[in-house]
Amino acid sequence: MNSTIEIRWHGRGGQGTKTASLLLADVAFHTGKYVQGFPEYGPERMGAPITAYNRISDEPITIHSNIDKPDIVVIVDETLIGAVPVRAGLKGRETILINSSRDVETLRRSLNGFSGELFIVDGRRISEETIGANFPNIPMLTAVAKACGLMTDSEFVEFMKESLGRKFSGKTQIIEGNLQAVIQTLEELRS
Amino acid sequence: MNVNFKTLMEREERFSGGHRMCAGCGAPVAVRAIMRAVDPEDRAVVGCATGCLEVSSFTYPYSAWTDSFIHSAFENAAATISGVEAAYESLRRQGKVSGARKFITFGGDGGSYDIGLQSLSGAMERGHDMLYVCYDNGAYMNTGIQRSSGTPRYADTTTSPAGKVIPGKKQNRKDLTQIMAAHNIPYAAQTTLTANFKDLHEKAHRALGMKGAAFINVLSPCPRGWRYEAKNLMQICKLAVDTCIWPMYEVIEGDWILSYEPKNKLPVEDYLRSQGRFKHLFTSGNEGLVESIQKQVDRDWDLLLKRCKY
Amino acid sequence: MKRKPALPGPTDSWREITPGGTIRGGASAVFFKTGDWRTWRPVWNQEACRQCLLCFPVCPDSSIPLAEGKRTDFNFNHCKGCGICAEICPVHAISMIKER
Amino acid sequence: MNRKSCLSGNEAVAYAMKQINPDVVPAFPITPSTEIPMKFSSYVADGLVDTEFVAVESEHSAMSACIGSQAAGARTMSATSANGLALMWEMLYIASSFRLPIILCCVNRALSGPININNDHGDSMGARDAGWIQIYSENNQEAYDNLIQAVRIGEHSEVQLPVMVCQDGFITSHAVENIELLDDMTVKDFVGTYRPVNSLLGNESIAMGPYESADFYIEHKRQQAEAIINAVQVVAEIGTLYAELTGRPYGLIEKVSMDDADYALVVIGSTAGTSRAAIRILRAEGIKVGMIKIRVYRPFPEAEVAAALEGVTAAAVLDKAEGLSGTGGPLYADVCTTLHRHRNNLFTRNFVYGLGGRDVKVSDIIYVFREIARESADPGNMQRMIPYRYLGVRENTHPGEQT
Repeated sequence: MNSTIEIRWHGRGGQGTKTASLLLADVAFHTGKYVQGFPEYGPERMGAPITAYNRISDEPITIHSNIDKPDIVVIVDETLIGAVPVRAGLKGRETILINSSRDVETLRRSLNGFSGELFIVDGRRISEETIGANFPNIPMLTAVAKACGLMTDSEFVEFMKESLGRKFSGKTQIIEGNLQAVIQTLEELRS
Repeated sequence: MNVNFKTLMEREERFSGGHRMCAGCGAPVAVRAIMRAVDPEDRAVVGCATGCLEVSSFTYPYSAWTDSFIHSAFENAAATISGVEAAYESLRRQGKVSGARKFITFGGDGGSYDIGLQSLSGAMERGHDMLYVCYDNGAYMNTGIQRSSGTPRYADTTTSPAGKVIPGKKQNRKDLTQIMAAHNIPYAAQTTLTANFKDLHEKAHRALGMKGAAFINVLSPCPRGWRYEAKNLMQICKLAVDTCIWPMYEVIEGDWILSYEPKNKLPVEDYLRSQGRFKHLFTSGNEGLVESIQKQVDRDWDLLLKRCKY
Repeated sequence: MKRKPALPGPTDSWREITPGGTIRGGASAVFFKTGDWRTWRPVWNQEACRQCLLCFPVCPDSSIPLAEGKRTDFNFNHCKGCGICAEICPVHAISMIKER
Repeated sequence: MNRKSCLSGNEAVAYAMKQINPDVVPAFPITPSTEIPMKFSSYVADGLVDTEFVAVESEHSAMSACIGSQAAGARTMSATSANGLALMWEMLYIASSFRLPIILCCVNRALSGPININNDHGDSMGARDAGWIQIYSENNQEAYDNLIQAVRIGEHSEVQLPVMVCQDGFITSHAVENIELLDDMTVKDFVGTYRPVNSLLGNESIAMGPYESADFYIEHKRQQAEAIINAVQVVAEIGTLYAELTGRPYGLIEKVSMDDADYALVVIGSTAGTSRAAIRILRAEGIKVGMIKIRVYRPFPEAEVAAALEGVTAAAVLDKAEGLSGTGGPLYADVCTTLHRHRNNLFTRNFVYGLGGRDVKVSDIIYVFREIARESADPGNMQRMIPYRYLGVRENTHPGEQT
């Protein structure tokens, strides 16, 4: 069963966290994996904290329950640290991906000295620069897909071009903007 | 009775913060204004139909209501509170309960125009001493913006989507306020949020002061469902009134009285362009829809003017 | 501010929580914080403010407290940063800034 | 040709509805089933189906409109959950007594009070006596497959009964998973065209919904009972046909690792998937555990359950509904009746679990297996009547863990 990657997303209603987890399932599905993408639901209000989950595996996934020992935690809104137990179930070997413009030390401190791998993506800046709005889900999706090693960078860009084309057919401006967000995120992650 | 604006604002808050309505929702603004019309010395018992307001204002163990509150189901807010009012009548008669109570129950447009219409009609016809307030946000917002009979024509909702063949909701909006007036209840009125809240306050206070059944319909914009920027709440209400899409009037003991006539009546287009749910009306292939809305609004407005003996 | 009563919590056993889900004591929601929903934050310019109180009733979250008939700073426990007050203030004494 | 995809339970069911292309869909929104009429109404708005979509003003009217429509010879479908199903309750009985094969997607959600939007089986279990065939789905693939089969089952001449296809609200309805979809023509041919026994619009006028004195009422109920008994055979037949078409076998129940099982779990819905993982872990430890997943709950597959439980030492019956009989959940009652009638005195324990969306983990299922193994080992317990228990409820306060 260890071939399964379990991911937990933390965001707020209206930020596209649920959409990002469903997009990740789509990406993994297209690489031939078995996938699950599901939100933890309560009456979701714009701004209220929400949690979403993914399981990605080489074998069929039958488990239908929330994930409490994730391999990867994605924090789409850093103001959730302290408000919601984002580190629950982590033992320090896992990976945390956080949408933030702050530096590694400050973030590790705010995460009570989390010792695992910490990837920082300035999703707000990237999305504002590329699609002109603070909608960090495409940069975060890109970072998680990379962390899961689903595809090479170029394969992922190609896949996103095709999937964005399907989703926003005819709206080239949105497609170009989001594609630019993907490319910029990949570049910043490499450095 | 015109208590001035500032003294009114100092009344003890009867609908607290800490509820979970979306940021910028119109409904809690309407609810605060209605509850502010309950005189300080009176105690209220509040009912609510299932919906955004209910699930957000009473999530265990947090209630945003300072007064007693009861929610039971979706289709029966009026029936539930009529039971509370009946108990009060009986227990007061037997001397087991004393002191005045105001019975107020809230419902969204879904809970009032559609699933709750039968129990609302029943409670109004039986003449229970209560005020029913519909916070009309134009669709089933709590379940994710599905069309109700209160949804404006051609509006894009998730069960009347603007599709390639059908441009949003096909039917005209049901006029619940006139249906309630036709119950010949002592008081029925239509209002919304205005800068000084004078219209809404006076209507709520008048309704609460009258014996018997009263109904007020309050347009309560929903930023999420109507797709406008939350900060523009009051501007959206103003546009609704100045385009005569949402006329403000009251029916007191059968007398129709217009509350507001815009100095210069704006075209409906100003209202429609302010919201994403009408965006498709301005795309090619849908020409003529705005015009048909304008015609309908003008016809309804003229009818109302006649009824108000203008 | 009312003293926080002992409200049932998500770790209480089934014997401790109130029967039927009935809650006593009126508006307990004051003790639930919704302030962290903000992505924008209102800033009240006390000097520019003319205390006309037009902002008071438009707040969906009852987050503009009054004291002796005068408005005071926002209650950031509940304010969700919707910006309605800033939009209607006749003297622009309220501005919106990005939450930190 | 079949197509692999990645859909949520609601999307899969809406897609199946599009392929079935029913004549009328009356629907009212209620979380978590709303996405089905939402998705379906976009098919209607884009002219992709011939369906007349009726956005009724309540679920009571949704089922009333379904009855009117099906009685007029139209293939009719709807979707609802929890309180919506409860508001239909009066009309469910009437639909089945009229022998109208209406197809209802029930996305299971807790019944109020208190009001809660998450999953449990209290709604469909509450309607278990309404005379509807009830088929439960473990995941989105089964929800899709069950819905397509339900049309054939309900409309079968020996049955002529409405069918409720259930899936777990949010857990499968809102979770995206891998799925294999049939092409439109295959579904169209499988369900065929609806040939109503009677129709209000037929050449010959008919009358439905009589008042019946004592002279006839009980005879009609006996007739209705015959239909639900026939359904046991018909569901199995349609399952075999569907297996030939898709390679996915469907029966009344599904047995997992039951051949040599000492300890068995009897379970319905998405938790069966979580239980498969628990079974793999315990089997690796050499403990002979297995599972009986009830796919068809009404009619209750008594013979299959009795046969499956032969030779088992102890069984845990998981109820995701609290029947409030004071003696255990509804599934437990049916299992005990079956065991009694087949004179099988094996040790049983009933766990009420997962109410109102309380999460159920692999570790919880492992705990259940170890619990019945431990308790059935003590001969004293074999005779003693052990009350039903709750799984995963806070028995005592944990002040420390105040989050």
